[in-house]
Amino acid sequence: MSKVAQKTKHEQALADGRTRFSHVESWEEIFDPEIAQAEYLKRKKSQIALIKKMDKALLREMLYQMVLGRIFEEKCAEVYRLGKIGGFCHLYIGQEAVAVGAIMAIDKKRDYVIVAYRDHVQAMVAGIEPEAVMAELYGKATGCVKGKGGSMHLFSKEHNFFGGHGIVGGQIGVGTGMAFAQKYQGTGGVTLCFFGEAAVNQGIFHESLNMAQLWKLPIVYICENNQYGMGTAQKRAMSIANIARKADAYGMYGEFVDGMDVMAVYQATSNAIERARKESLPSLLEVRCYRYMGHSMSDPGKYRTIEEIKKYQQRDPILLFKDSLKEAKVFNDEDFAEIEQQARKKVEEAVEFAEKSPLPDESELLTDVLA
Amino acid sequence: MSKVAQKTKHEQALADGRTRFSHVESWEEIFDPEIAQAEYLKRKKSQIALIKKMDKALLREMLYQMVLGRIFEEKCAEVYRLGKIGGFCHLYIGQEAVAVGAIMAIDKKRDYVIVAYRDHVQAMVAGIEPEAVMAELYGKATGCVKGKGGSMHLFSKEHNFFGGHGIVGGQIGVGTGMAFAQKYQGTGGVTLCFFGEAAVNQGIFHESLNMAQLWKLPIVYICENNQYGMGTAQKRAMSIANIARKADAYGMYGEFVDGMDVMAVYQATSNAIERARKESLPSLLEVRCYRYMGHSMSDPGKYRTIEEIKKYQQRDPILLFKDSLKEAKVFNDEDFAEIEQQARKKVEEAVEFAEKSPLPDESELLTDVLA
Amino acid sequence: MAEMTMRDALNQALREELARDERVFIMGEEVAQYEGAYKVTRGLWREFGDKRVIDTPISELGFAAIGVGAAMAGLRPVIEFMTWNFSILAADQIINHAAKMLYMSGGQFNIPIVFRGPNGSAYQVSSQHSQALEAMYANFPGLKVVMPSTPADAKGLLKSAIRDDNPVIFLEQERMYGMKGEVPEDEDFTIPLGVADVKRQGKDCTIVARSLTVPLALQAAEKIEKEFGVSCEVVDPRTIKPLDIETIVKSVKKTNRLVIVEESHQFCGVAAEITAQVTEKAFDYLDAPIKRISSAEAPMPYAKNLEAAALPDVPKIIEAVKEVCYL
Amino acid sequence: MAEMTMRDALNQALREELARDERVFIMGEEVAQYEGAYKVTRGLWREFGDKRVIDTPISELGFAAIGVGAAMAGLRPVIEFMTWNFSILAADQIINHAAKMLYMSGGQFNIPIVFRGPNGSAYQVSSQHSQALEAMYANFPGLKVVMPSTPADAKGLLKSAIRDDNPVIFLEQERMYGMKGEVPEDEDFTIPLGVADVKRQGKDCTIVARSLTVPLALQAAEKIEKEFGVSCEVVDPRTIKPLDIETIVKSVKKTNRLVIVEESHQFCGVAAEITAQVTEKAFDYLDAPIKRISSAEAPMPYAKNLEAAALPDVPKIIEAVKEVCYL
Ligand SMILES: Cc1ncc(C[n+]2csc(CCOP(=O)(O)OP(=O)(O)O)c2C)c(N)n1
Ligand SMILES: Cc1ncc(C[n+]2csc(CCOP(=O)(O)OP(=O)(O)O)c2C)c(N)n1
Ligand SMILES: [Mg+2]
Ligand SMILES: [Mg+2]
Repeated sequence: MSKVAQKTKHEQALADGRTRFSHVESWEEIFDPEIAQAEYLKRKKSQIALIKKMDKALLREMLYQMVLGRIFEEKCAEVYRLGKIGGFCHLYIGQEAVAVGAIMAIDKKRDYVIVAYRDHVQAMVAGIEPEAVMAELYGKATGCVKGKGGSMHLFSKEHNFFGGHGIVGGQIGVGTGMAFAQKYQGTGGVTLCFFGEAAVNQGIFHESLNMAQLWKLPIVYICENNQYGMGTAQKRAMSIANIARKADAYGMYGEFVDGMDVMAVYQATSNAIERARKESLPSLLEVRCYRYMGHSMSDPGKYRTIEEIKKYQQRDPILLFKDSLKEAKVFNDEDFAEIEQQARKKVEEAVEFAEKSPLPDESELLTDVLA
Repeated sequence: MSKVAQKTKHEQALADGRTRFSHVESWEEIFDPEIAQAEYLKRKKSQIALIKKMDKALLREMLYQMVLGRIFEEKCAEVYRLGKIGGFCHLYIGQEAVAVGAIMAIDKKRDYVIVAYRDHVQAMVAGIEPEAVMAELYGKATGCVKGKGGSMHLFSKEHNFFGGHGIVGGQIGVGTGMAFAQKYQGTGGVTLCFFGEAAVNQGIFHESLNMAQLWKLPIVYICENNQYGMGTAQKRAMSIANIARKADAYGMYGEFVDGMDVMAVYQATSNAIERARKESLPSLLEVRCYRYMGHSMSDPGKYRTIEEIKKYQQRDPILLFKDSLKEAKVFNDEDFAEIEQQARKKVEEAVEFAEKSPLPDESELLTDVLA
Repeated sequence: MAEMTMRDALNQALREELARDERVFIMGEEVAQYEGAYKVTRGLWREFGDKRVIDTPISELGFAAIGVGAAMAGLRPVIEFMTWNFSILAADQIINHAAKMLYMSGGQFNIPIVFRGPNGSAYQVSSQHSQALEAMYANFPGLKVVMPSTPADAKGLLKSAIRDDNPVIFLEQERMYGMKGEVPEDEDFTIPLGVADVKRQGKDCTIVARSLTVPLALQAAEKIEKEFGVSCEVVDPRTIKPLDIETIVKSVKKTNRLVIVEESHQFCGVAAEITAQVTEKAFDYLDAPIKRISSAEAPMPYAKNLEAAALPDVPKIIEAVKEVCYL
Repeated sequence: MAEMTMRDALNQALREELARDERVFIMGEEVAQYEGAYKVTRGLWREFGDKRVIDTPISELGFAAIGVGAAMAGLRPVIEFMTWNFSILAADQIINHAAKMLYMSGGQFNIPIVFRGPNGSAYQVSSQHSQALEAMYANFPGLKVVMPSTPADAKGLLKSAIRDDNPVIFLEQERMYGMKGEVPEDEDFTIPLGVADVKRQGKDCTIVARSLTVPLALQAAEKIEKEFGVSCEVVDPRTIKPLDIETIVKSVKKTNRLVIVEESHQFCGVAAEITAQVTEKAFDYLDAPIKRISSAEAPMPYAKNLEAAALPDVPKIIEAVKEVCYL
């Protein structure tokens, strides 16, 4: 196949706005130097079209949350190396468009969010203060779960944030139960349930999607396909390339989404939420993205090359979004600087708060075991 | 849709020899009186075509095994009611074409079979003597597993019969491991792995099929879709109707097979075995059938009507096969009587053997716990 | 009071709690239209409908998870396992999720859920259908474990379990579903979790039994009294966790002898735990080593005679009492 | 002999057994190309290739089942769980399938399989990643359970486990992977399953410890000897099941006092079982109640100070010894 043909195929997928099943078997092809630039421009064009329909304050908040997430996570890496954070620490850098695009689409009063262990950014976008997140990572009494959960187990009942779960795939079933409750109670609420592409191979994915479709539950399954489960590339663990296609085995709506494009994620999630809210129907979104850092802080990342990472960074979701916003004349460089400044300040405050906070009292060891 | 249109659709499916994904959402439609007879004739026609290509001895063995299975199971029901058999006892009556069509297609020297708890007929077709099966059901020392397993746990290493398993879905994973070993050892062997349609909703189905396709394991997954899992009709438990379609979620070959037609099962299994043996590729066969008896001996079967059962009995696999054999002039009524006589005698011998056999010695309680 | 089977007592508890609290629902395999594999949910689907009484696919892990998620979101699920053997498929949701959620969320998300169904042996259902799992679940903090032995206890304890704000492992026994007893019909009748019941007063030897072994212990106690003039006290903890060790210790301090009977496997079992706690708390009161009777160290065999040999029975209990009484 | 870490000792055992027996293969998440999440399988994929060292999808139940099926068909799988916490998803295959297969097939299909990986706490990995599961698995007949505490034991026991014809639960400890010790390099070096090891001779008090608590018990014993002149014997059962109770009882008959230290939860734990067996077999030799030190009755907290408080440590052991010695 000629490169031109490939390009057309991908263009076609983009032109559809979404591809029900992706036509790209892998993203490799779009990094072909001849294609990459054109692809980036296309993406930007489609972003700009959407941006023009949106409220400026919301756009600012989206960008702010993405930048905040990025800076927060960079700080995590820094203080982790100083021994301030213990245990496993899974960073989200590179994937910000997914959490922000998806969670900004919900109705925070009645919709629920549940995620895996790579949860700092989702927690903050859902509304948990960066201070409470950082204090949790420090294992302090002022953390959002009193220092008991740590990085992998952030929760906030107040913000309808249902955690922070460490068993790969476990939250797919729990999230399905949350949507079950929303339907049962008639709240009109919807659940966003996040998981990685490697979690799709767990049995609970299969059991949950079947029941969600069978019982028509208001849930949006968001598979963040960052293409690796620890050191295992998707193709070494899954017998097909396009996860959205698995929706078909349940008669469920499935969609492939570009996870480097915050507007695409926002739009696809909004549509899926509407489907859930109005028709009480579940959806499976495969959101293709990439993590820049190791799986966790202890991962040297030998299973991929720096070149590969760099390629993806050329499509960086923050970079792309900024370019689009600028071209759409919504924000200028000064605005960007201000937003970054604001985020940096917030992160500094979070660290200071965490540093100054006390450790949990030892009596806490035996509280919260039973209600 | 007019009945004629439906008829054409189903005819088309039949004309294909097999339907990759079934065009019939349910079998209900073929029981429309106007369609049933025509459908039966079609089926017979296709059977006859296949019969003509087959060895007469093999055809006789197929019919004998089906009749033996039927009579054996009827006897089980009888002696169960007398309290001779304890625990759960799941009968196979109505499904004989599946076990016989599939297991007669294997190479008994190197191929493996693994099944669930509804296992008497598969065990016998695989080669375990009816005496050893009946003695096992009686809980006697001469049973094929020394009285330790009972109805649900028949095994025979000698006959490559890997059991007899009571956890719904468990044997799907174990069978996948058997095929893994066959490939590892390079035996050229293939595993037939049987399970019910309700087992498809277990997570292990999903995990196993993914790995089987990923690693190209020589296995034939035979889903015996008898349309009920205990009292639950498939449509109340599964969000789609056509199970063969689920193969697509793994990039696996999937096929819908008429399980009332022993020749269709034989042919589809033979093809799948060839695919496994030559290309080391797995297949998923959805074999649609029907059980005439309750789920187990304790099931009053209130979840369906006698009319429904009767409808299926009009397509009885033994009846159909006999009709075809007769029409193909392979056997006549006398032959049938002789075969039935032979089977009856065998079953009587099995009961006598079981009755006369001793209980296991009490010391057996603590043997076979560890090797 | 009315005489009824344990099955009906459980059914009544479920019906009353469904009627009392809209947040309660029942979910499991065959619980609705089939009315339960063992008919514990008889009539409930007809009375409460599809919303409250729900048949599931055979997806133990998945529907246990749905229960956990629904509990986080404010409902009070009752999840039936057709038998507890199948719960092992769902153990990750019970142990890693339900039991830890309150703790790891820093006290924010409690999980008011009941997992219930028959536990232990039935009649010749063989290795994969006969396990007693109380020890496995009792090992994990964050779970309560309940095992009733009479219809009245079954009703009162199940109602308490459903009203409890924690995950409760509620272990019934198939062989006991048909056993009859007097049951209070008062809708407010509950039995608190964590309180043992002295099922028979005695002074010479304590027998701690639970679930199916309680009637066996009572029969054994009668025979021992008649034959040897030895008076046995039968203590039924009813709740394995939290364990009412005080009542057991009190009894042992009186009788100075202890036999523990259980249907589960012995190694790391509940009898081991009770033995350990009693030796810690009443070491100086014991006049003989504590004796445990458990099921055989083997998977459950199918053959009737082997199955009987595997399980505790009245003669084995009598032997044990004789042994600790040095008779 | 060579000095090496426990990680390297395990790695050597695996390498030797892979080389020795073509039927042995290793399967699990990240065991091949990544060389193991904790590098226990370092170098093995490069040496033995795709066929023998196999990366799996995250499908614990599924690949455990593949192990069981492969074992039935004549292979000798070593299945790594990245941590034992995740094994709970596979518990059905371990408990309902591997453990029962030989029995329910009437002795025809034994399952020569090793399930291995790190068990218990690591460093602040919180509730869902810190469980010690020996008690859960030891409850079920048909399984062997092994817990090494030194590099030499780790190597010798793992080799025996791989050569054993039964399913073996092999529990390592992440905090111990870096601990060093002398290890025989002889390829025929094995340590039989079911034989305890007296890690320190003593006469006043027996401490039974396993895995991570063995080094803690040894440290405590040194301090106690120095500070109080009390001589502790440290017994490491090494194999939890079958349990070498004779060696423990022999020690208790000498010292008349027993402290058991474990990292797992206490209720229905291994310490409870040892307590029960010792009181059954050496009741008259005990001069004080047996004392158990286990981890706190709570899921594992994240915060460093809480995690430390939850776990057994040297001061807690010293306290316990003082208590049973009435110091
Ligand atoms: C049941 C279970 N198995 C294994 C692990 C170890 N583990 C943690 S994260 C991970 C990879 C998950 O990858 P993916 O689902 O793609 O999410 P990502 O980390 O890429 O966000 C693994 C194997 C676990 N936590 N839980
Ligand atoms: C894990 C598990 N859950 C539930 C059961 C109880 N049970 C036994 S058979 C069965 C129905 C299975 O139906 P299907 O797979 O369609 O097979 P069929 O009985 O129709 O042959 C159920 C629910 C079980 N044995 N194992
Ligand atoms: Mg991933
Ligand atoms: Mg069925």
